[in-house]
Amino acid sequence: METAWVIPALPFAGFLINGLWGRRLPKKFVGWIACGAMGLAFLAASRLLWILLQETPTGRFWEPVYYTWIRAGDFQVDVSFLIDPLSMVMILVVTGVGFLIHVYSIGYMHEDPGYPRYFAYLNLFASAMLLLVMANNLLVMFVGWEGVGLCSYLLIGFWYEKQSASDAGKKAFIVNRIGDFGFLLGIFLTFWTFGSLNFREIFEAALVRFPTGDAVVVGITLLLFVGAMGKSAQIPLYVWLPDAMEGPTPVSALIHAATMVTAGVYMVARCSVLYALAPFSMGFVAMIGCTTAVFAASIGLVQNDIKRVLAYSTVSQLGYMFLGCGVGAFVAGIFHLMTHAFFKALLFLGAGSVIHALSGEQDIQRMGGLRSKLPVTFATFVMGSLAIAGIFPFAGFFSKDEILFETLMSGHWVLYGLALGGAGLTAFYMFRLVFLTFFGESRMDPHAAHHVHEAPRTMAVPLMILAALSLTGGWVQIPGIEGGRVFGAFLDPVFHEASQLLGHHGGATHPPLWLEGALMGVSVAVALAGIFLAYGWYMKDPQRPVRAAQKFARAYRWLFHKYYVDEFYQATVVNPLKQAAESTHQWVDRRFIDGAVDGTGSAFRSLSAVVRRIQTGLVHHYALSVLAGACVLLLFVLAL
Amino acid sequence: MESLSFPLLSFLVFLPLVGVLVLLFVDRENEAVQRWTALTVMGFGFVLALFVYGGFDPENVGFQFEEQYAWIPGLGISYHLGVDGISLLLVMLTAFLGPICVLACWTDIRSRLKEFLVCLLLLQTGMLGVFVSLDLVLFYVFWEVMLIPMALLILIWGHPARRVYAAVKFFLYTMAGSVFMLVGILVLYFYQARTTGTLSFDLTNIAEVPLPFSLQLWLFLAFGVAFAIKVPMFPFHTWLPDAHTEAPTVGSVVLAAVLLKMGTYGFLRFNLPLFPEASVFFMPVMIALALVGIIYGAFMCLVQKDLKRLIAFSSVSHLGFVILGIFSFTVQGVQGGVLQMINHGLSTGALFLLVGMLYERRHTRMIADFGGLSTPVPALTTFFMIATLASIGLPGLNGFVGEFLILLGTFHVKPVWAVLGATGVILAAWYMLWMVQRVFYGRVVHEENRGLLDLAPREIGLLVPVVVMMVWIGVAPTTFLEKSEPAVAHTLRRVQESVQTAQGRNAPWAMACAAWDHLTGK
Amino acid sequence: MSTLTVLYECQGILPVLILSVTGVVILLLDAFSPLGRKGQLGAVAVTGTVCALGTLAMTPSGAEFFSGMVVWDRFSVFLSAVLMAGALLVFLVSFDSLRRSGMECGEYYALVLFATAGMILMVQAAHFIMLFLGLEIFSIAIYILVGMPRHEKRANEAALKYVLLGGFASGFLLYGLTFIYGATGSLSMSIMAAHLGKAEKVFNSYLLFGSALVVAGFAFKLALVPFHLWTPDVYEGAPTPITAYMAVGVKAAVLGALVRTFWVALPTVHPHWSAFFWALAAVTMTVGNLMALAQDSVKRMLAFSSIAHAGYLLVAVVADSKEGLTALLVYLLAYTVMNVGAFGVMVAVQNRQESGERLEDFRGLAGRSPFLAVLMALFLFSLAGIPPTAGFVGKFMVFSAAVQSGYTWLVILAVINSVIAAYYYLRVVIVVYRPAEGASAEGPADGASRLSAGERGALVGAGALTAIVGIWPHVFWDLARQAVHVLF
Amino acid sequence: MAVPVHYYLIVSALLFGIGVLGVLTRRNAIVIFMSIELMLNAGNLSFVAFSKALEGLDGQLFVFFVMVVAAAEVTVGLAIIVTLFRNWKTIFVDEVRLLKG
Repeated sequence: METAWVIPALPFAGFLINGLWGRRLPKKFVGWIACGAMGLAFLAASRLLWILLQETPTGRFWEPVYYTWIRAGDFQVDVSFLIDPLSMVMILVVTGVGFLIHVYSIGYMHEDPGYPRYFAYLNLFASAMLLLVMANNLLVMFVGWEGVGLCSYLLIGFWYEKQSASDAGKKAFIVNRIGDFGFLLGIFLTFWTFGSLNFREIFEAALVRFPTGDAVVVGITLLLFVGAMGKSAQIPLYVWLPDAMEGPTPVSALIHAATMVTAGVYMVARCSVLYALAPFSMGFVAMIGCTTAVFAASIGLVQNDIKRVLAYSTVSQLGYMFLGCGVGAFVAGIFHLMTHAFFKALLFLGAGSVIHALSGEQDIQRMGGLRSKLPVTFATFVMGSLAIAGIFPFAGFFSKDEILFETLMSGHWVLYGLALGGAGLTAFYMFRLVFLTFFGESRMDPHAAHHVHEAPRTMAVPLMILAALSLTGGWVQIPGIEGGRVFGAFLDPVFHEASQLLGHHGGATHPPLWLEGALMGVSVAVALAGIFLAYGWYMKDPQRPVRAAQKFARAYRWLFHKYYVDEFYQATVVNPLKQAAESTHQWVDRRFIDGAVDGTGSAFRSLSAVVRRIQTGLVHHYALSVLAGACVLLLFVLAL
Repeated sequence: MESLSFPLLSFLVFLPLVGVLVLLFVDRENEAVQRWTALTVMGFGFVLALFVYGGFDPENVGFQFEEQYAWIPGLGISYHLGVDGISLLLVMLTAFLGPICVLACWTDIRSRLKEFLVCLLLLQTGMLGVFVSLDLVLFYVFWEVMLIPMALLILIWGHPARRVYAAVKFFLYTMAGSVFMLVGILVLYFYQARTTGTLSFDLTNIAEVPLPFSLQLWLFLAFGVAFAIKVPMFPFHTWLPDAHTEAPTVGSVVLAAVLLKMGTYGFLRFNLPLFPEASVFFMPVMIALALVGIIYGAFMCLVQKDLKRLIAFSSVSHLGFVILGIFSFTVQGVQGGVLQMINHGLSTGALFLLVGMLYERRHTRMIADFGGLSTPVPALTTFFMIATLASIGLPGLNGFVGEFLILLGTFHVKPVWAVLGATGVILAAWYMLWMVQRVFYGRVVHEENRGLLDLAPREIGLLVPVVVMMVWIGVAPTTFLEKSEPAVAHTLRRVQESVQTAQGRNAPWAMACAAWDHLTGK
Repeated sequence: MSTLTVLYECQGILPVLILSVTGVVILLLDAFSPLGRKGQLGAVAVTGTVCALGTLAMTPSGAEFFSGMVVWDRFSVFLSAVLMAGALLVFLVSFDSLRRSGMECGEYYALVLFATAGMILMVQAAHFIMLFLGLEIFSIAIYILVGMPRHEKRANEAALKYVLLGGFASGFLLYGLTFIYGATGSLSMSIMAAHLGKAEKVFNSYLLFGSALVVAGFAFKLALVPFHLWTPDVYEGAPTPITAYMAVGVKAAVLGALVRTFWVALPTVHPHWSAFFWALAAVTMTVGNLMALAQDSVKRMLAFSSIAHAGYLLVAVVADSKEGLTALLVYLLAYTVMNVGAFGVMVAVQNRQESGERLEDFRGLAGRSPFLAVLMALFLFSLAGIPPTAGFVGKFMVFSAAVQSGYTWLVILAVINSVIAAYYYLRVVIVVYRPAEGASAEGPADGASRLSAGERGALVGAGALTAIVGIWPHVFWDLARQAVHVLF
Repeated sequence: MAVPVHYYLIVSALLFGIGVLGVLTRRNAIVIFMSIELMLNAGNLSFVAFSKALEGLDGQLFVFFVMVVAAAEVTVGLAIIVTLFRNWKTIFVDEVRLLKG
């Protein structure tokens, strides 16, 4: 247990080796180091899981402390980790999915000149994410938080020749920074209220000192949630995620689908006690989650870039996770996080192999009929789509359904309705993607078409593994049957205090079985309806979407341009700031201050020019001045 | 405080002068000998500084390595040196950057190398002297001595375009400020002489004399003007961009890394302990100016076309943070301020070194002339990236620790100040990354950039120690924080006590008490 | 009076005697030595001055000689030392410039010696007759020296202006003395002081009227503002070494006399005057600095800067305390050294190029001779009052004395003035260190070798003194303190 | 019956005034010199007056020195005027204004 530091250290070592000597090592070796680091980290994580499972459920947490990081006055922060079921789940997801994506990247990035630099950044990301997840106090988490922000900046802007890539990287970092600004303020407020940043100490002090709904706790939770909104791309601060697709696809899979974006959900789950103490924040989180889900899903309907569709679907699914946490079902939120990591990574990698096959083509309108050419990719992609749509045996069904169920049970009727609609939209746009990409006649330009090839083995195997996980991932949490909630049981001790505060004691009292069954039926029906609708629109009558686009032209344009949110931000925030900077520079710095400074200089100069004229050179005048001086003296004397 | 038989501090301060004397006898032609003498002198100075660092005992709050000899006994002026928690780190920074600066100008300076090195060594003496002198007049002498070499550096080796204007502006601006400080010193000296009868410019004696509130206000302003110009704080900052842009690489490194710290050091060494009530009285004003400095500096960076001017304005923003920390009157805030002084020295010093290297290759400072440099010069890009990340305060590097502590301390006093200060963090990310993007990323547009050669081993050897220090402070800041903690806590306790005792004394005091109650009430 | 008492009496005016005798000897030698070999006359003058300086080493008895005419106390020793040091530096500086401008004649050295003797007499004067005599001796000597280069139109004009206005001012001074004599009944300072001490306010209107006119006379000689108009023209017209000598020597002598008259002779009067001196100092500093800003000839700029320094000296007089007068003496010493140094560098530059007065002539000096450039920078920064130099120590002491006596606002004005002064001194340094456009920055580095022995001696001596007074001022401070002790 | 002192003083004041006016108004250098002599002699007169009033000899002693000084000054002054005339061809003071500004 003491050697927990190995887990983040391994990828960091990988980063150092590849970073410093990457260019001098043979390509194959670089790949092995990176994947080896992740693999070993995964093994270490599973060994840790095995030790954790030996412990009694309530005793399953360790807090190894390594050294004091900052000490100033009574403020003290130590570098220490917290290993408990919640962080265990996250570590396994990060290292597991991370390892698969590393293996996949070997194939995908093979020809890229920046190969070692890519793997160095990927390993650095993994270690930063692990640091975030395993942190025992808010500040170490913040270090990981900004570390992953940096890696996403480096990786989005990996192909730095592309202007759009470096712009997207900069945008991602700055929007994240805005979120971190809120997170930082949250940290300050936490410290000055509880005197410490350690999770356990904060929660114990909070339970004792604050009644539910206390203003300070609401403040802290909202500020922390601002950080989560920035990192997990929720409503106001989601704009950076779609642009983040400029980075290589495995990066989008790892960072912008499976791990980094879920950091916000993990943080909310980790601070479940605080959120439970602040019902207003819980409501706020749920509301933001739900609106983001529906909002992003609606944009996803009309996007034509394969990765953009998946990006908006990620934003939407994250909305669902926050909805889960917001209604108090932290277990459901984390469960959906895990399953989403599996099938979204699968979908992105599938998209990656499609792009790889079509040598860079990303627009689905110029694809079609790839079913026969890329059988493995097609099969795994469909399984992923079924999972995300929430069709019965797949993981998505169990996790999304539990969130919907918990939302209904906690009395949020409206949110349940919206979420259900969102699920339908999800099914629709996913299968629109599937049909346009894999079915129908191929719209590919002939040049790209003839050398389409199936993904090589290093890319296909991870796809298959992920497909298997998407299928079986949900079976750890089967509602209704006895002992079905394996995953729930594992996580319950972490959210014990939170669920007690929220009144319902962790799903122990089962609502009548028929209600649960009925709700499951409803959600599957909605999903199937979405699929058939998509089938109807894109398979049977390909012209129908074009007609619909003309009929609802305005609505289509708004959706296609992402409700003009980017332009709105540009107009209301970015440009005015630049303009203000330019004018202050001209006016305040140049004219006002510099003017004043140079002004005094030239004032003295002109004054001296005036005074200089007294020096006429005539003796008379000099004698006169001597006399004048003497007279002044005499007057002075008389005045005495 | 044991006074060593071996006058370590005097050696440390006057070693560069020995270097100057040696240089005078080296004939003008063989520049190699001149460079090596300067390097060895600076290197040896750093070793001496390490001795001081090693022998320094943080627990003992008073001044250490003290040396006191009569200089002008008639007027009570003594040659009194000493170092304590606050000045130790700054002395180390100056000594650390000495050899690096000499190395940096190895190939850069062509004409009149001997005078250049003499100016650099004189500057080093002046700076070290300022940080270790405990006698007001001695402090003033070192403060002014450092003015001439810096002005000459800008004047003779600066960029031909506006170097005269920049040198004159720098010289007069700083002198105008420090001249008011001289009047302040004299008034303080004679008030102390009248009340206690003893004639002494010694800091320790003067600190014991409680000053009336009105006198404290005037003296705070007199000293404050000199330090505010040096920091530079908002309205007095216009000399900085000109001085930085026109100075030669090494000049701007020294100017940014050490000279600016004299202002903040002055506030911490003189204004807080000597005029506590006035400091608390002026707290809102100083905090407001600091915040304006932070945001205004960041705004200016957004529109700069010249790389060096951009970094210069970023210094205005960073030092606004330091002032924010110092005037938060919380241990965290002041500790953060002290550490941020060192961090800014390292990160901005590194940035200026790198810009100097770029200038050596391309002979231009305009951002538009660069573009896509990441392909021809990857090593330079990585170092530049690290320095940028350190300066925008990425956790894990040094910038974050300082800024975090400052904002933490300020939040305790008044959250809205911390919120405004924290916006500086966002703006910093914006203008720095935008600059990095325009310079390093994108396609190579100008033909000249394609053939640039990457960093030479000398240059890498120059930058590695700075990066190592950045990571060390980022990962393990306590090694440095605990050195200055007792001294900072002691100063703040003194301020608190004298504010407490003063509360009953005179009427116009109500405002300051309100500020203080608010402070301690939370 | 037996020869013994005469010998005893002469002990009081030994330096004056030595200087005058040297002067006469030089005149005689000049008459007999052929044209070519005038060089040693300078050497004789230098040796004479050095011997006179030597005599100062004997501790002064503080007694009055020649029945109260002359007093030989520490105060006069200090000031004589300053005067002779100034004269010595001027001699060393003027060796080459005389040869270059063809004024190679004995009278020059003799007149400077006589002028110095006159100044020492004035400083020693314990009797107003002696004061007036000393004043006239050195004034007339300097009238001639200013007009020495007969064929130069500017020198003639300068000499004319100086003679006319000098005489005019002496008239005022004399007229003032008559009234003081009338009011106090005697011309000997000690008797006057005794008389004023016990007599109640008799004839005080005469006394004040007389002292006003005396102040006017002194103000003219010190070139304080309303009376300063002659200074720039005369300084510019005169040959540079003489300008240096005038700027330095006259101030020291007249200030010595002023201090004696107002602290020894009329103790009750001078408190009334501090308000007026306050105004005079303020106006002198400000106008002096402002005028200097607009000059493009370095010589004229230094003339105005010497007016400004007169203002700073007056601040010390305003301080009206023991510390004030000590500061005055130290400042005089510092001012003498750095001013003659600055003019010395100008002379050295003039010897190298055909003209050395305009700012342009100094362009790129650092390239041609870095040694001169460094010295010029040292002297100018010292004049500006930047620390570790004598100028700073002088200013610091003057300002601290003024603040001690409560004239904080005057100090603030003085401090702002020194910032303005820093600008035009810096302007010269900038020109010196800016490479001349076109000319290669790396000119022939001649170092000190091409400077003649005299020049090198003077400049290095002045530079060393500037640095020494700057770094170890305590020695000079003690001397000045004891000197002033005598007056109180 | 001795003439009261202030009569002499008035005469010397008048003399002094005339001397000053002469210096201010006249353009010829030599005439200015004469006016300066006038001022000095006014001083002498008042010295003698005071010396008689106070029965002290100091004043009269001073007069001799003043005369000597005046003489010396005149000789030097005239020498300078001669050299000036040789170069400038004029001794009118208002034409001699090469040095100014």
